[in-house]
Amino acid sequence: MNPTLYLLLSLLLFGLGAAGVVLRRNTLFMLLNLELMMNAVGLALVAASLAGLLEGQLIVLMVLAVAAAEVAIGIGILVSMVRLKDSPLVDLWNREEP
Amino acid sequence: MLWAASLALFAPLLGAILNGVFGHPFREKAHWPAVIAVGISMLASWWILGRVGFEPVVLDLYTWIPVANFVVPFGFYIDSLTAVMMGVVTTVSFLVHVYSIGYMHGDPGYRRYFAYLNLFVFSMLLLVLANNYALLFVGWEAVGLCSYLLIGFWYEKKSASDAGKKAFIVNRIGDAGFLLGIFTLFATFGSVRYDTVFQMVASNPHLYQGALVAATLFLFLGAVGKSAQFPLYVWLPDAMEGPTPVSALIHAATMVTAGVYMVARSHLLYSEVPQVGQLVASVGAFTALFAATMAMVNDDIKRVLAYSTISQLGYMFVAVGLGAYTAGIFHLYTHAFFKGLLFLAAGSVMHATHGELNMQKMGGFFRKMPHTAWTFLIGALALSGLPPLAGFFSKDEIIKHAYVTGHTFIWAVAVLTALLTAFYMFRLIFLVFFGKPRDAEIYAHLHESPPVMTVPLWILAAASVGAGWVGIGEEHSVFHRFLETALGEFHLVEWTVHRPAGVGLIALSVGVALLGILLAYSLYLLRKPDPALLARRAGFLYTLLKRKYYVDEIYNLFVVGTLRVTAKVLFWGVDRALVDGTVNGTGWTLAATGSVFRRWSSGFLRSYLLWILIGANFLVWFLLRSGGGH
Amino acid sequence: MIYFFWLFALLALIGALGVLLETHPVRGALYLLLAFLSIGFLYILAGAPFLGFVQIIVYAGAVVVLFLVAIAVMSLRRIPDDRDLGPRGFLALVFAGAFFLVMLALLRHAPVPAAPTPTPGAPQPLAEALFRQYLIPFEIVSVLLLVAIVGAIVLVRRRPGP
Amino acid sequence: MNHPLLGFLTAAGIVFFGVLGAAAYLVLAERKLAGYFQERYGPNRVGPFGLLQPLADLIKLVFKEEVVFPQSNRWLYLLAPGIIAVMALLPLAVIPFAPHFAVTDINVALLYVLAAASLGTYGVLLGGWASNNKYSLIGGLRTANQMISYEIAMALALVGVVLMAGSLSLKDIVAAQQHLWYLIPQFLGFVVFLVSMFAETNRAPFDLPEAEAELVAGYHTEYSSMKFAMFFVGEYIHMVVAAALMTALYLGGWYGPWKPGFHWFALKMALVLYLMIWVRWTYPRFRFDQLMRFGWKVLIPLALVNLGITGLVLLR
Repeated sequence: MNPTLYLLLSLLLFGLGAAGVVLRRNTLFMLLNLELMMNAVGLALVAASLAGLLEGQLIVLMVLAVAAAEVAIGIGILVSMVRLKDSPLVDLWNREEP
Repeated sequence: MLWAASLALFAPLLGAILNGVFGHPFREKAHWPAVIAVGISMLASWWILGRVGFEPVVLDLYTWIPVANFVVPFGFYIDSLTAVMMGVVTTVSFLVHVYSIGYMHGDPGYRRYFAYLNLFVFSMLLLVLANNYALLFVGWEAVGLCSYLLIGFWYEKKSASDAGKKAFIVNRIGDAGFLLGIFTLFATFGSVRYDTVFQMVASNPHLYQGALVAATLFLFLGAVGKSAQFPLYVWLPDAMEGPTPVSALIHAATMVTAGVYMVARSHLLYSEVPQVGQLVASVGAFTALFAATMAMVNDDIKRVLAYSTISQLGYMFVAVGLGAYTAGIFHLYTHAFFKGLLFLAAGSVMHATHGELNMQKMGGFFRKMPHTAWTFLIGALALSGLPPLAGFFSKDEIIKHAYVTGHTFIWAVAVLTALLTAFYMFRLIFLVFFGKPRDAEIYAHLHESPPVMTVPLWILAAASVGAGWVGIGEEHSVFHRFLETALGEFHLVEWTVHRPAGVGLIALSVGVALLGILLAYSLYLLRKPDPALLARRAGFLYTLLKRKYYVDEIYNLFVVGTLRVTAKVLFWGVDRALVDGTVNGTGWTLAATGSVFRRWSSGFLRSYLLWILIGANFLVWFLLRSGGGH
Repeated sequence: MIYFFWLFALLALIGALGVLLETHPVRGALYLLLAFLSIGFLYILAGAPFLGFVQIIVYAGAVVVLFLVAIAVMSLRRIPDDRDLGPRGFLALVFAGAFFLVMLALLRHAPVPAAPTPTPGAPQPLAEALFRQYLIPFEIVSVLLLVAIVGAIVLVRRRPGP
Repeated sequence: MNHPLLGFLTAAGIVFFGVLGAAAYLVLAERKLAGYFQERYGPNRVGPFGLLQPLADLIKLVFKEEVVFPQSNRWLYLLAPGIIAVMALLPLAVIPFAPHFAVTDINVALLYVLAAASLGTYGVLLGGWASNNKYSLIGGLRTANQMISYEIAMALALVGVVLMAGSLSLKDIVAAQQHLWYLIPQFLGFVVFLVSMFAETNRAPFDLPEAEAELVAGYHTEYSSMKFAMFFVGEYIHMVVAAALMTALYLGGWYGPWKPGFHWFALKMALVLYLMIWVRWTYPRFRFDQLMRFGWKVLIPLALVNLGITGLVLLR
């Protein structure tokens, strides 16, 4: 139950999440991965609390709240994107080469 | 004393404001506030004339510019010189004001005219009363401004507005020199106040030799500009575009004499550097002769008078140049009266002929305009320097002084100019007043000017006769002893040669004058050697004089030309290439670097994310490298 | 007890990979749900039951539901090749891996000591800290949430007119 | 090693089967009561007074024909009813039925309950989506919306109770109600909790999602036989658990005037169940927008007010 195990897992999750965000073209999956990354951070903080830093859990609460807010806005953006361009693909929003 | 001076100074200012700003109610009656203001000023000046004592009265009203050590007070410096100048300025102004009521009657700009005139009197008094060079300069500029406004009074006329501009610009050139003079004075003496400067110069004269030369030269440059000496005289003949009373007041009696007054006021500086005095005198002499020659062939009455003013100013500069400051001022004093008279008389002639100035079209005016004719004759006689009249005493004294101090060449030029002066004055008289009227139509309409114009003429005529008597007896005359307090008690310039001045000298100058008159008589009245014939034979010489030595053309070619060329060079070379170059250059380089980076931010959203990830990597890597967690 | 950790860790990884690779939106969301639940349980295992259940309630119970609702409302379909395996994708993988390795190195360099006494599970000490030392961040987060809500509403409000 | 586990399993077994039996008979009770409300008899043909009716229903449902149709995701289609049933059962683990009898007790019991409630939404959502039918999808979405909104109200009401009891564990809460049931001080909270319970269990005024008239049968339109049974039973189990929760939180659990014990607990649960059935057959159904507006603009503010009052008045 030592924290390094937790840290390892959270690193792995974070790496996967980060790769996912950049790899996927569909905004929805980017948001999903993003959430995953936020959780990975939470996990790392819990590992820290395991190592004695009680505030770790507190900060996880904060991260959680922020992530929730972020999802709300993310979904909002997703909705407007789909509403405007009928497809959640991010590349539609690239600035065309002048 | 303070009350009188400030009253004299600020009354015209008040008049100017009343007429200028609140003048609407006075429309036709604009002359009342103006004339009253100048009248008060004149009375105050006479009062001061009577009360001025031995010691100069220095009064500081308030400090105008208190900047660090450059402290410029607004104050008066009243001594006999100031008193004389104020007396001359206010008296002539008063008479011109009265004259103008008639002359300018019915002119749409009536109110504006009197406002400017009052403003001019205020500025001239300020110039004369100032107790430091900076305030003097303010008056100097204000006077220049008023002359510009009055020359270009009928601004609809293009020639008038051009003349105004020309006068202002040429004056500015002189003023620039004047300013440099003030700077050098301030640099060396640390103050611009007369009393401190004179005090320091008096205490150890040889200490500031170099600076003094520079300062006096620059100040003289200012004087040349203002008093229309050679090379900066070109604006005065054109200044005749303005109304005649203006020419009479400004371009005969007051403004042009400012230069002479300034030199006289700084006589202490000039007497320390005799070689500069030599230069002043020679410039004065040359201008006198030069202007006289041009006056001989000119057909416009006012232009002839203008050249004659330049020539008389030349005389004054000869006097002050050679250290005879009192003689200079004396000639200034007398000249103001008879030249003012001549101009006003010419104005009256113009008034009668409805603006016709060409002498060739006139003739035989004597019978129709007796007053104007007689006063004109008296003025001409005074100017030519015949014994009983004022001109003789002042001009003769200058000639004698030149001879006494051994400047024979200047003396010779002065005598020759006296001859020419007499000649062109009587040429004018014979052409205008005697002989047969050449233009019937003008002659028919001739009528004598109204008394409001002729009365001042007669007063001035009396003055030009009587003014001279004050100065009989040179050194110990009333006038000289009076001015001694201001100009004399510092040591007079010691010239090496001191030749006795016999009676012969006086006889010579009178003879020369009579010769001039005789020549004019024979040439223009009896037409023995017909002037036209003479002109043709003179050929080149005549056309040269006629075209005023092509001086304007030369200026145009050199001064204006060079300015235009340099402007072009500056425009193309500096502005286009350098300035625009750098600006566009930076713009271009920015755009170039911008485009490089633009490719990097391709607008491809997900590449941004990638870069964030890469950034994170480096961040952590850096953290690791820098000793990791502690 | 320990093998519970490996179980949930494995489940979490499966969930993460699922989200990474899955193209069907709903299935992706469910993988995420799996990951969230397993992380929740991991929290409980790590002696923070309060946190674990809050995680379950908030993430599993609300966030994923929101995703599912969004997917359903917008009827998002599966986009077959939405994975970008071009140069950028490859670079992403490389750098994700690099990040992982670098962090590992950092970890080895500064190991995290195991705590002598495992923190008690009860929420009391947590609440104590939250409302005393960390009151201000708590308030700020609440404001943040308010702003986010308003923002979301404004963002998706159907503007009248074109 | 086996001792604690064994005890845990036996308790769990008792509770599970007890609740299943209760749910079954609750169905019968509802139909009987519905009849009496409408002045008619309920089912009384099967067995004495219709007591065997649940058994009959069970047999019927089990042997019903399995309708197969193209659904979007076979797995999810099967999983959905299971989720609902399981999530409904989970809270039973922490409810203290009798003084010393509870399956288990964790100090964050209430959170555990909330977690179970929030996960319940998935059953409905996935069920609606997986049955690949527009109506069921809309039904599913609406239910999800409804459950999430009322979950907030419920949680806030619970906070009031937690504030009073000072602990999240149900055992402590019940213990704290020895002298004073929380019904009295937390009456406002109780009302909010009661209403949100109706919403959570999709019953009575809040049963819009499977409203016959509009959405045919809501999310479980496409389900038949056993799967439908799961949904149906799930709902009733959820009702029983809700009642149990209410008694534990607000009615002082197993405390009673004379001998505190399970019988008090059972009596109170029965009362609450009767109330729920009674409400179902008297009040008309909410329209969806009224439902949402009521949830957000009335219930949640009320819960907050209750929270305020508890904080200010009661805790001084």
